[in-house]
Amino acid sequence: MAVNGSNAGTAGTTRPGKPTAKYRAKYSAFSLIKHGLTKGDWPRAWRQHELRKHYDVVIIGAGIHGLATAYYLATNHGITNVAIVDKSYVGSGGSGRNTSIVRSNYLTPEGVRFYDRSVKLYEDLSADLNFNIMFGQMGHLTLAHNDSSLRTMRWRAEVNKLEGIDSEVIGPDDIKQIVPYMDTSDQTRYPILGALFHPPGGTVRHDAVNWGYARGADLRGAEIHQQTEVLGITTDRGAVTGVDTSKGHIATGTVVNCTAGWASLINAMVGLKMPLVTHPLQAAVTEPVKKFLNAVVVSGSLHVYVSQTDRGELVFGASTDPYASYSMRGSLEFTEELAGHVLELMPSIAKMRVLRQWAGLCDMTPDFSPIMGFTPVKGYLVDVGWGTYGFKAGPVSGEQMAACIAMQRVPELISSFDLARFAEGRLVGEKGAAAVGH
Amino acid sequence: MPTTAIARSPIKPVAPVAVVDGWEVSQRRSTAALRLSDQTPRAKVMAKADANGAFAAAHSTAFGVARRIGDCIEVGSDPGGWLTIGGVGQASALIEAAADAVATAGEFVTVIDLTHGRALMRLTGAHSVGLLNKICAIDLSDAVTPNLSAFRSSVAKLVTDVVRDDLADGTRSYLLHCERSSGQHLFDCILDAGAEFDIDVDGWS
Amino acid sequence: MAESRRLTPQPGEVIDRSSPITFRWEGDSYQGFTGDTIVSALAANGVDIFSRSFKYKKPRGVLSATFHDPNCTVQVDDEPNVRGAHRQLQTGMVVSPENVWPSLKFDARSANQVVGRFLSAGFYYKTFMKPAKLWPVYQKILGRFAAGGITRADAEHGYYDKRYIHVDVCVAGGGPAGMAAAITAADAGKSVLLVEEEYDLGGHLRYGSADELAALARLRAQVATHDNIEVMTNSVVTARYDMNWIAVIQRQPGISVKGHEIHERLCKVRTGTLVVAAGLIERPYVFEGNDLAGVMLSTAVRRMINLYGVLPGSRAVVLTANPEGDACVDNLIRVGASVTVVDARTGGNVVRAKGGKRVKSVELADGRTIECDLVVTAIGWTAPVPLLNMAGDRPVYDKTAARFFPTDRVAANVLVAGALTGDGTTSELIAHGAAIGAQAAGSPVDVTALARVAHPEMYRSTTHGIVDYSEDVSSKDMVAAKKEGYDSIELVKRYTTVTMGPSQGKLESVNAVAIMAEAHGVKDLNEIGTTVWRPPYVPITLGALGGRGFENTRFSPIQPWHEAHMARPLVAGDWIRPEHYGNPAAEVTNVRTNVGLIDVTPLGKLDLRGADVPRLLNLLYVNKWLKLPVGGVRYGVMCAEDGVVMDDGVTGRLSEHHYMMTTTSSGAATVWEWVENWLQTEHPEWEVHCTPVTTGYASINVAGPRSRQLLRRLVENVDLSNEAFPYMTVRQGTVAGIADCFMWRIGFTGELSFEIHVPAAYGLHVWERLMDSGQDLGIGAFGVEAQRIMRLEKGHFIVGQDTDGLTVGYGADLDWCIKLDKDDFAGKPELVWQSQRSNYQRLVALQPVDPTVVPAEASQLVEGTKSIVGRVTSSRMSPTLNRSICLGYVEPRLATPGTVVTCQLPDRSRVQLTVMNGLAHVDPDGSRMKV
Amino acid sequence: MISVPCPWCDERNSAEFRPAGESKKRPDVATTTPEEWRTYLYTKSNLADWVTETWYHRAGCRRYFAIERHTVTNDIRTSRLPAAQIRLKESRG
Repeated sequence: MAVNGSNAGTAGTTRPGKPTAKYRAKYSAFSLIKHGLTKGDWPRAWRQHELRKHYDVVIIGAGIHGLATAYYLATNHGITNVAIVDKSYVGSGGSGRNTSIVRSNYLTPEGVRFYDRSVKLYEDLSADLNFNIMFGQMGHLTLAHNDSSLRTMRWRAEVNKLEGIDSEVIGPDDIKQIVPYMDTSDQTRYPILGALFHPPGGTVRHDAVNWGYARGADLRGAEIHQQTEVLGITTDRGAVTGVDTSKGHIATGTVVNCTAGWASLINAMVGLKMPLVTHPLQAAVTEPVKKFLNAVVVSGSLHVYVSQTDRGELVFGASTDPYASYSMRGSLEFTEELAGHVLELMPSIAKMRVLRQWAGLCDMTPDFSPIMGFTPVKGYLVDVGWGTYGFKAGPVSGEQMAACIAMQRVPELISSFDLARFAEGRLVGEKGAAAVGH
Repeated sequence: MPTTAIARSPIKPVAPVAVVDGWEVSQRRSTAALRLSDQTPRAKVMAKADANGAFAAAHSTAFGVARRIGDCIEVGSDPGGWLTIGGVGQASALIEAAADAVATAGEFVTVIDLTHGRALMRLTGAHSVGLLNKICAIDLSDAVTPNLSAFRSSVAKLVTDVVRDDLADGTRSYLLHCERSSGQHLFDCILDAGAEFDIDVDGWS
Repeated sequence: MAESRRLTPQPGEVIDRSSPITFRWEGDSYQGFTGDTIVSALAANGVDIFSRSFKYKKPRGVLSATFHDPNCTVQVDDEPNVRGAHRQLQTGMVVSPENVWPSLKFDARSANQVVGRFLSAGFYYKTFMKPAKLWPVYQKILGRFAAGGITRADAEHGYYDKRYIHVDVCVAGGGPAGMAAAITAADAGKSVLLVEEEYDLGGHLRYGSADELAALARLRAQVATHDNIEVMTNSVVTARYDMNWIAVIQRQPGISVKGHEIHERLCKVRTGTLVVAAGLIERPYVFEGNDLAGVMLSTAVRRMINLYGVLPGSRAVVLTANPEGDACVDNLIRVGASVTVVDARTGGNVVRAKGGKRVKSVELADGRTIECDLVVTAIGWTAPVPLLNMAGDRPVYDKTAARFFPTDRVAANVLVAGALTGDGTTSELIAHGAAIGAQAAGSPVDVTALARVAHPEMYRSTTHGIVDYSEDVSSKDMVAAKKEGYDSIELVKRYTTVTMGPSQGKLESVNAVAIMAEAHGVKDLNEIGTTVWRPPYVPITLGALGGRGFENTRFSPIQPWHEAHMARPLVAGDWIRPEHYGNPAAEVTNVRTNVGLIDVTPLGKLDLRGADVPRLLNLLYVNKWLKLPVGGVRYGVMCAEDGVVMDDGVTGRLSEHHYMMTTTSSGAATVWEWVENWLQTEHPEWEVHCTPVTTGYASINVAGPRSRQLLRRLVENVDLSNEAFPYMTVRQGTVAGIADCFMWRIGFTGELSFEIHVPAAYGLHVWERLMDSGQDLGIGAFGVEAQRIMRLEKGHFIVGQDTDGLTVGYGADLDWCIKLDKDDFAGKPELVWQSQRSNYQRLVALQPVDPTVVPAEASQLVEGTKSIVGRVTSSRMSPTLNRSICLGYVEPRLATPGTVVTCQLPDRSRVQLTVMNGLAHVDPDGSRMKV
Repeated sequence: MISVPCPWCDERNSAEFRPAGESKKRPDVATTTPEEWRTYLYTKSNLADWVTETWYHRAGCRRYFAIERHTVTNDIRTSRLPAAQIRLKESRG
């Protein structure tokens, strides 16, 4: 294992060239005005580097998980001799394609604690990163259209309360108060019986989070290598020795797989198979209209979730496509189903237009929980199995994976997400009431 | 309260209503160019056997096609499944008829009466194609689905058996056939899709 | 109101001057003609400004005069974001500008123009970070700047529907090439769908010369003669998906349904070949002031003059780099405008335009400044390649022709015709389209490629200007973003939002790429690449995408009776069931004392026939089935391969090789597929035929001490005595005159009960006869709620409520049922291993110490402040025991009868529950049901 | 909407089917180990390549069958009966 205290200590100084004063330019209203007046250029948010021969840690995937891992390796553990490699640009995968919903109202105590930590990190992230991620905690509604989903909502609410999370089951009238456009009458095909209301839930600007972490990691010495594709991982006697990339070989003792939908392809490079299936998740955005929706609305039964951005667009997501695929081309049937269901909830917006649809890749696990930590291959760690909830877990995953790498043991917060649980039949309880729930 | 047994279709009959052959049916007569009528009272008997076995060989009706036998129509509705649609009250007769074939087949064959388990309706008129194109993704051109072709697919998001059974005068006509409790839903969806073509409900005859 | 700008009748104009239309704009009444667009009618009335820009709130006028004109988006009645330069005028339209506050003429927020230099792209990422608690306030202010129109909570949904189309050839684009392609394909006998975005076929010929108009007339005539060509105008091919699945949006198809005009119709086309003949889109030029009202594209000017007879300006400066620009000059001169020609081909250029609400002068590269009210640019074209992009192509830039061209990477079943592939005269375009049409029809033809005529590369002048009009993104913003490291086209797109707006990059994309190339100092645009175009090509209403609702609704044959007796409807998936008839508790008591009827028709039923049925049952259920006698009925539980409880129900043996399996209502479809899965993929050699007959029978449960007494009055040829027809057996007979009924004695309610299955068409008849005959016995109907209470009193779990996605067999107290000594059954290995563990929660009966407290279902069982040790899964007040009763899960160490556990209620108060012995609260030994 | 070739019904829209995932052989329950069984239950190859999958024609002939589909292009190159049925056919000649 390449990373140890001493190594980490020196890692920060091994990198060429200290950040320049200009490079450190801090973002603020003042600096905005200054640049406005002087018409000076802003420094690069993150820099370009020549790929070096050795890094203590190589993180595959410059999405929120990979970038956050690098950021916390540097800030929490002083490990800065780190490369984040990506076959495309920063945030080109799921991190830039998700619907950027943040919440912690999960079903199991371990899930709730984990995602609550993420929400807490998100709450301070703009200040920590000196980059406004626009976290709007407008509140999150998960609708129930039948007894069993209402029961599940209460189950989540009760577990949430015991974990100190603000969640409550509310009735149709309260829902109408929060979302006046919602048809809460009993005249619909699937009347709304109630909802799980989660005030701390909301949305962020996903690109801002990616860029903020990228800038923060870069500022602290980690190197971001875009357009650098991993072609193979070299091992010796069951331990990682390096990574072959499209820009050359890197020697390293620690590789972290943060590639979400593509995780199985990276796993295969070290001969590992995991309970992962890659499904496209479709999303869409409408033309902007004046703000009318002031909460994130989710309906598991109708397989839809929707929120409105500050720009006035409605952002939609649905359940994943029914068959495994690495295609991000988008499919029509998804938008049809989605629109139909959205209009069942809010019939009056039929004349709004869908502007764009796209797909992201989700690495689904059988128990709707991630796979995090060490693997049978020494020095090869995974932060995968993120399915449809990877973005909201980005900060806490980065923090915990960084701790896992630096401490060489699995932090308690992610201990139930180990790979061995499947072979040992210890699936995580989120499967207990699995439904769409973004 | 009538004590004589009345059989009812899942599709509410439009007035005037009468009991014919023990079934409550609509007596409405429509001459509209595009008509939909409830045919649920007709007998429906399913025979099942190995798709490639002796019974199949003895039956000339292949999967995906229909054949007129007297006033009955035999449909190759499943691989190894043959649905016969006959007149009202003919079910037991059809089962007996099949029984002989079963006996001679010398293989595992079963026959089951589905009369009560299915809703059946007939859509007739030149615009039936345009109507079905709004709720069914199957290509209804002569090249793909000629007269007396049969398929099962999704119609108005409901799994439905469709048999093209044009009238003697060549008028386009389809028999549509689904699980009983969804009959009213399918009937309503067809009427909704047909409104554009001034569809009308025709009674039982 | 300003003076009229309507010209004398023009050749090829599409307006009907004999048919005036009155409409409203900003509260005032205006008049236009049939065939006018909203914008052409307003322009004819002297209106210059139709919107305010997104960020700086600058006044905006006509740019392209097409659907994708970013400056002409308006609100029409309750419809937001209507494309005013495309939507035809209709009588009584109430049109208002969007994105203005308080008014179009004066927008308070236009102060942003002054502070603009501080609002560089992405400025919001750089501030408002602290204090965090103030962000919501900032966020509200930013929200004020949201573009777009307004929606209303009470707006009409309107009428939308869909249609499937199967054709041999689908042609996207009804210009000369597209029309020619359709004609030759149709000549070859192919079925053709010809889709045109404008209201008429013709493309650029429509506003062309006399020769072009003549050619158009000939093409239209030929199209009309083919009845195997379906023409859709005001329609767009919005996307191409895998395997040539094509989405076509038909706007206002002019079809009336039940008094509603269809607003939009989504057509889903499966086509053999897709011919893309989308033509070219004129590209704006980037220079200071290029977004002033009065700065237009040459095609916009020609459209205004030739299609609508509107004079866009009287003192024009035309920057032209191509013949289309020259044609625009001719058009302007023809209608009496004074024109200054600036020829880019001989070095002429525009540096900046100046003006306020409208352009007043323009500064040229040669130093001249010319007073004018119209600046026209004709500096090149954008190839609309999205459909090709969706078909796998990555178009390549050609420096000589100064635009992108398709490559052979495009899918084999997609062909490209016309100007997308090169330049040509009208006849050359027609010839090319014809050849491609023949190719689409499968005829082997040599296609003569169109030439690529040299065109100056013109993207940005020496000044900075707007690149994305709908997003207010300037070339300066993009250069700054690049310097900040957002240096790939995808990053700069996301950072500045260039091309992300309602015009979807149709006008801006190539300029954006060129600006990036310039910023990177590269000459070849290919080094920058293009952004990936995503569907749809034009925005589609949610209504059209949603179409008509087809949510299935299933009813039992007895539904008319339920409705007549005020049953409260319960939505149970597809089914609508009676939840109760007013008083569920009374319904329970009536069943326990007299006799009740419940309609259980939705209960899943599978007819199983064949010699191997017992082996199938033995494989599906955790218990044993090989010895079930004819006439016997047995309860069974199914587990999935992971050992998780999947479904339960009773199965009876009607005759030697004939069984009837019942499943839960919600599980019916799943179990059927599960059965077929085993038969088809594991044991095809077995002799079993499985037929779902759920709704072939109306199922009526007759329950209560007097049920036998009632049935004796209606059942023929079956001895109903306990000896002849004991508990857990099945008999076939005649009920109320209906033969072929079967009935079994089971006890879900815990009372003596007979479940009668009647041929469905007679369901209502039998139900009514039972009700009729039972009056003196105190018969009453009971609903799902009463049934739930009674089964809870009996401690029967409900799969999915008292079990969840992780409840493995033994956890649900199924020890008595699971037979591990069977060779094989679904999920056996997991159950074997579970039987060797003890660390799983147990299903137990619970009773609140305070009998008046009914804990909400899903209340958690806790120890200390937060440690969860179980939960309540079912909970009701028992009318029979007159106390609250529950089922729930507890940690194994707490499962011992008599243990008292703590339950936290939703209001956070806590109550004590006692763990009971066995699951049944009422009549544990089942004596009541076995009489 | 991709089009799926059903061995019985020919090309149909994918919405008519229920994809049942990668085809797998069920281990012998008499001899299986937790590792083997749970690999059967949970582990997937999840290749970006040609994979053999089981599909069920829910809205059509209600038959299970196997296809080879490419998970990047979604192209489908073969469609056949389930392995067990093919074995049975062969055994019966």
